[in-house]
Amino acid sequence: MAERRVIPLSRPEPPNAEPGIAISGLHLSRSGRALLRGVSLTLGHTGITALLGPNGAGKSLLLRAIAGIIPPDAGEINLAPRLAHPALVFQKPVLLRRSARANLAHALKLAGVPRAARPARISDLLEQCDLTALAASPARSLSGGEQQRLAMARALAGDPALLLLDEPTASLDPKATAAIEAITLRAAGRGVKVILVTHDRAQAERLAGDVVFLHKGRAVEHAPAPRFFSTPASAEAQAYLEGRLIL
Amino acid sequence: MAERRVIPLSRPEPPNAEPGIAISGLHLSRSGRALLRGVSLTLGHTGITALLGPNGAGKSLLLRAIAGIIPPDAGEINLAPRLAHPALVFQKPVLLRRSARANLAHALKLAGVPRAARPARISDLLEQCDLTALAASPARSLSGGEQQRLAMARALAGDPALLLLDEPTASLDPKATAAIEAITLRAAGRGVKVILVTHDRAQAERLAGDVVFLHKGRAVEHAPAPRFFSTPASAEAQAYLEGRLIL
Amino acid sequence: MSAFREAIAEAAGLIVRADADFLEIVALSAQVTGLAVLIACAIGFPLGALLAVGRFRGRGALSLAVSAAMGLPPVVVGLVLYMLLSRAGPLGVLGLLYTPTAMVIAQVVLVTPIIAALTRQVVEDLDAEYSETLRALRATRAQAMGTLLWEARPALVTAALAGLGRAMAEVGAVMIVGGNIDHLTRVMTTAIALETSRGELALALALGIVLLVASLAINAALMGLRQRIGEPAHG
Amino acid sequence: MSAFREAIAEAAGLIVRADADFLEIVALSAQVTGLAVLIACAIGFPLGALLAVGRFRGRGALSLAVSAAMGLPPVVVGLVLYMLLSRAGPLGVLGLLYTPTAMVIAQVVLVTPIIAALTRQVVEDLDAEYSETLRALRATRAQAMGTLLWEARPALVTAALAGLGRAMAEVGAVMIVGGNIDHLTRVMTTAIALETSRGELALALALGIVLLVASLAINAALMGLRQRIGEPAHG
Amino acid sequence: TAQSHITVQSTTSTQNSGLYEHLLPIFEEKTGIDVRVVAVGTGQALKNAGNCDGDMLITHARAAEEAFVAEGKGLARHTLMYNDFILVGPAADPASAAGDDILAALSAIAESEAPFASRADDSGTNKAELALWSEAGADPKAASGTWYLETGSGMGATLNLGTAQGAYVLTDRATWDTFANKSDFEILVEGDPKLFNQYGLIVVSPAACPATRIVEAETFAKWLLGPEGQDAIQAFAPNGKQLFFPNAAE
Ligand SMILES: Nc1ncnc2c1ncn2[C@@H]1O[C@H](COP(=O)(O)OP(=O)(O)OP(=O)(O)O)[C@@H](O)[C@H]1O
Ligand SMILES: Nc1ncnc2c1ncn2[C@@H]1O[C@H](COP(=O)(O)OP(=O)(O)OP(=O)(O)O)[C@@H](O)[C@H]1O
Ligand SMILES: [Mg+2]
Ligand SMILES: [Mg+2]
Repeated sequence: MAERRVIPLSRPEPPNAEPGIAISGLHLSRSGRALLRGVSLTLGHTGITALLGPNGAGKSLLLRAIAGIIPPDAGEINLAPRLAHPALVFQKPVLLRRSARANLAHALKLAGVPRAARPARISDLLEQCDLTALAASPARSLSGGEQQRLAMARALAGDPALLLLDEPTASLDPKATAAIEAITLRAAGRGVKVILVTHDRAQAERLAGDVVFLHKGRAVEHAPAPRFFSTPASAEAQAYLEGRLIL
Repeated sequence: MAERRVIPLSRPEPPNAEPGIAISGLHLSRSGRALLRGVSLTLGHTGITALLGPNGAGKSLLLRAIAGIIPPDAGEINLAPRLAHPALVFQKPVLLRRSARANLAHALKLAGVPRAARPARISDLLEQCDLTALAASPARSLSGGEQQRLAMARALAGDPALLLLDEPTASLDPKATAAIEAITLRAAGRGVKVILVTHDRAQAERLAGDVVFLHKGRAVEHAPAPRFFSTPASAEAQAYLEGRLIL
Repeated sequence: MSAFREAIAEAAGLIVRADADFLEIVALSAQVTGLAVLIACAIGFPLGALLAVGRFRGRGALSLAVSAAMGLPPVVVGLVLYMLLSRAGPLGVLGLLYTPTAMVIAQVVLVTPIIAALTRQVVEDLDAEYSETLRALRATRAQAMGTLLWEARPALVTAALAGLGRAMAEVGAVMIVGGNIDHLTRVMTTAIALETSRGELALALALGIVLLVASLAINAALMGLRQRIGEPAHG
Repeated sequence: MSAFREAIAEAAGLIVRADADFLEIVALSAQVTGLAVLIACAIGFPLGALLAVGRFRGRGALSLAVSAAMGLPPVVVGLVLYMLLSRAGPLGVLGLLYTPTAMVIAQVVLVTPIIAALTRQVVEDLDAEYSETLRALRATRAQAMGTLLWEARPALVTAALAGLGRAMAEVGAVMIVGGNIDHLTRVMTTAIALETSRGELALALALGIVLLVASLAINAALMGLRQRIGEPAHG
Repeated sequence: TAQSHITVQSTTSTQNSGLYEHLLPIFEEKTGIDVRVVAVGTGQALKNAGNCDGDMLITHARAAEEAFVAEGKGLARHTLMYNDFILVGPAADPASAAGDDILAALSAIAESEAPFASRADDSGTNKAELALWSEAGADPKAASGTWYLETGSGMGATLNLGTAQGAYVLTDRATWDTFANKSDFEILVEGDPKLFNQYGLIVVSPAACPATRIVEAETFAKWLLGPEGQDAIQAFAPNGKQLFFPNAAE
C-alpha cells in the first residue's frame, strides 16, 4: 500500500494558520470489519475538496463522521469553530412524509430560523433548486432527481459554512447537474467549505481545488486537483481513474 | 412541442414481425398532475434501448408501468410472451433487512428456483456483481454503490428476458460501472431485451442501439442511438443534451 | 340462539328508548374512557418516544417495565389504588375513592403502558430510518422526538385505538375503585357485570352490543382520520 | 403503607414456599395464557397481513371490525361463549364449559383482534416501503405477506407482547367460562378476584405481584429476542 | 383421583367463607366424586343451573328456589343450613344504628342519611335487605347515588366499598367472619329473628336436563343432608367460630 501524501492546499488559506478541518488517526469498524483505518487529513477553511474512491472505500462513512453523526472508534476530528455546524446531503436522502415545502420549513425550524422569515427563505431555496413547481408535492413522490435536489435545498436551509455533499448529482440530468454545480461554486465563492463525494471525474475536475483519494478505509492520496488527475501518485488512484480496481 | 418520431430499430428483428414491447396511448396522473401523457412506443425483442430525459420526465414511472407495477390510467402496454416477466432495478433499490446473500436467496425463491440450485446461483450472482466478499453483510449496511450492485444481482436472479434498469450505475465507481455495463452487454448478447434509464450520455452512446427521449410525460423522440446523439430531431432533446432545459 | 335474538332486540330497544338511566351510564362511560385515553396518549406518546430515542440511564429497564406493565391485572391496579385512596390510605383525604376521577386514574394506569410500548416500537422503527437525517439537521433530542411522533401519526392512531379498546372493555379496576355505584360510578362494563351476576344475560348482552356499536363508531371515525393523515405518506 | 409491605412479604413467601396449590394455579395460568397467545398469533399475524396487503371485498369492513373488536368487553365475550358452550347452547354437547379449553377460547377471542390490528398497522407501513419491490420480484400475494411478516418480526414481538399483556391480565371472561373452580380452572387472575372478594387484600396483591414478576420475566425474554432478531435490520 | 365429577352452582358467600374447602375433601375421600363449585351471584347461579350447566344448586333465596323447582327444573328444594345476616358499620356508628332491632337500625340510617352500601345485585342477601327496608317503611332507592350506594357487586366487593367509605352494610355472618379487610368495622346489629338466613339445596332435574349426573348429585345431596354432611358443616369453624348451622332435618 502506497504511503499517504498530504500535500498543502493550493487555494489561499485564511489569515489564521489553524486548519479548517483536522482529522487524525480516524478508525471505525462495524461487526468486526475495519471500515476506516487510520484516516488523517488536513483541509482548509474554504474551497471545494473532492473525495474520490471506489465503492465501499468509506467515503460516505468519512463524511458522516465529519458531520458528527457517527462517532469514530478512535482518532479525532477537529473542525474550526466557524465550520462546527456542517450540513450533509446524504447519498440516499431521507425525506419527511410531507410536502417538499414542509420539508424545507422543518429544516428551517431546526436551524432556528424565525417563523416569519421562513416563507421567503423557502421560496428562495425552491427557486435555487428548481423545485418551485413541485413545492406542494409530497416529498416522497418526487422523482429520484427531484428528491436529490430537495435534499440539497434542505442542506442549504441552515446556511452552513461547511457543506458535505455525498454524490449530490448522481441521478440528476445535465441541466440540474449544472445547476447544482453552480450552486456549489457560488457557495464556495461565499467562503463555504465544501467536501464533495463524486464518481464523476469530470465533475471533480470542474469543481475541486484538491482531491482526497480514499481506498479501503485509508486516505491514500491528497493532492491539488490538477496534479491528482494528471499524475496520480498512488497505484490505487491510477487504477481507479482507469476503471481498474486493485484489491 | 415537436412531433414524436418512431423510427424502426436498427438491430435485426427476430423472425416474427410482432414487436417485443408495444405501448400505446399511455396516460398516468397522480393527484391531478398528468405525469405520462400519451406515450406510444414500439420496441424490439432484443437490444438495448436507452431511455433519456430530464428529471421528472416520467422515465421511472414508464419503467414501472412496463414492469406492471403501476397500472396506467389509460392506454396499453403489450409485452411479447417471452418478455412477459421483466425484472426491474429501481432507481432507489429497497433491500430486505437481511444479508446480501439472503436477499438473493429470497429473490431466487420467488423466481421459483429450486432450493438445491440456489447456493450455486447465488455464488455466481455475487461473483458477477463483485459482492462475494460482502455476502454475509446486512444488505442495508452496504455502501450506496454496493447496494446498487446487489439490486442488479437480485434482478438477474430470475434470469429475465426483459431487464429494466433505472440508472443502475448512478453511484458506481468507474470499475463497477464498467462491470455492470459488461453484464448488461452480455445479457443483451444472450438475447435479453434491456431498457436502460441513464443521465450518462456517454453510457447511452456506449450501450444503446436506440434511444427514447422522454420529456414532460411524452415520448418526444425515438431514434437509433448514433442518429439521436449526432442530430437530435426535437428541440427538447437538443436542449437536454446541451444541458439546457426547455419549459 | 333465541337468547341472541332477544339480546339484539333488547339492545335496539335500549338505544331507541334511550331512557335516562341508560343514557347516564353511557355518558359516564364515554367521559371516563375518553378522558383516560386522552391522558394516556398525552403521557404514552412522549414516553414511548423517549424510550425509543432517549439516551439515559435506566432506559432499558424502564422500557422493560412499561412493556411488562401491559400485563398489569386490572384487579391489582384497582386494589393498589383502593389501598391508596381508601379512607385509611395515604391519599384518603382526597376523597377520590368511588368517584369517576378514581376510575379515570385506574384506566390511565392500565392504558398508558399499552400506548407507550406501542409508541416506542413505532418510533424506534422510524428512528432507524430518520435518525441520521435528523442528526444531520442538528435536531435536539426533543425536536427529533417531536418530528418522529408527527411522522408516526397513522400508527399512533392504531396505538391509541388499542388503548381505547382496553379502556372501553376494562371492568376489574373500575369496579373496585369506582364501586359500580348506581347514578354515580356505574359505567357500561360494570353494568354488564352486574346484569350478568343477576342472571339477566340478555340485558347484559344488549349492553355489550351497545358498547360494541360505540366501539365500531369510534374506530370508524379514527380509522378515517388515520387514513386521511396517512395519505401524504404514500400519496 | 404496611399493606404493601405485607403484600410483598406475602408474595415472596408464596414464591419461596411454592406450595402445590399455588404452583397449580401458576401452571394453569401459564398454560392457558401461553396457548391462547400462540393461537392468537397464529391467527392474528396472517390475518393482520391479509388486512394490510390483501385485495378483497369487505377488507375495509373486516379491518374496522377487527379494530373495534379490540374493545370487546371480556364479560361480553365470556357471556357469549357461555351461551354457546352451555349445555343448553348449540355447542353444549362438547362439554367445554368450565374447562381450561373454554378459557383458552375466550382469551383467543380477546387477544386475536389486538394482535391482528397491530400487525395490520406494522405490515401496512412496511408494505408502503416494499410493495413495489416485491411486485417487481413477482411475489404472489401470499409470498409478499410472508416476506413482510418476516421483515416485521421485531414489531410483531411487541404486538404479541401487547396481546400477552391482555391475556395475562384478563379475568372477566375466564371467570365466566372457566368458573374459577378450585384445582380445575382457577388461574392467577381469578384467584386474585376471589381473594379480593374475601377481603384478603394482601394475599390478592401478593398474587398480583407474582403475576407482574412473571410478566416482567416473559417480557425481558421476548424483548431480548426482539433485539436479537431486530439486529440485522440496523446492524 | 376422582372418576366422576359434578358441578355445583353456588352463592359466593359459601365459597368465600371457605366452607367447600372444608367439606369437599371429606366427601371426595369417601366417594371419589369430584365436586366442582362455580361460585356466582344467586341470580346467575339459578340461570346457569336452568341452562343445565350445573348438577346442583346451593343458594339462599327461598322464593326463587321454589320457583325453580315449580318450573320443573329442580327435583326438590331441601333446607341445608342457616346462618344469619348482620348489619356492620363503622365503630363510631354515626347513625346510632347499634342494637338488636334491624328495622330500627335501618330507619335510623335512613333518617340520618348515613352512607349505606347495598349489593343491589338481586342476590339472596340483597333480596333480604330490600325486604327489610320495606318492612322498615323506608324507600332507600329514592336516595340511590347519594347516601344509598347501590354497588351492583358481590358481598366481598360491597364490604370492601363499605369499609373504605364508612358505609353500613347488611351481610351474611359467614362472609363477615372470614372477611379480612374489616378496617374499623364492627357488628352493630345481630340476633334479630328477622335476620335469619336459610340456605337451600336443589338437585337439577334430569327430566329438564338429561345431562345431569343424577347419581353423583344425589349422592352428594344425600351426604350433605345426612348426618355425615351435617356434622361436617357443624364442625366448620374457622377462627373458632361456627359459621353455618345445619338444619336439614327440620
Ligand atoms: N453498519 C455497517 N456494518 C457493516 N459494514 C458497513 C456498515 N456501514 C458501512 N459498511 C461498509 O463499509 C464500507 C464503506 O461504506 P461507505 O458507505 O462509506 O462506502 P462509500 O465509499 O461511500 O461507497 P459508495 O461509493 O458505494 O457510496 C462498505 O463496504 C460497507 O459495506
Ligand atoms: N405518486 C405521485 N404523486 C405525485 N407526483 C408524482 C408521483 N410519482 C411521481 N410523481 C411525479 O412524476 C414526475 C415523474 O416522475 P419520475 O420518477 O418518473 O421521473 P424520472 O423521469 O424518473 O426523473 P429522475 O430522472 O429524477 O429520476 C415527477 O415530477 C414526480 O414528481
Ligand atoms: Mg457512499
Ligand atoms: Mg427516475
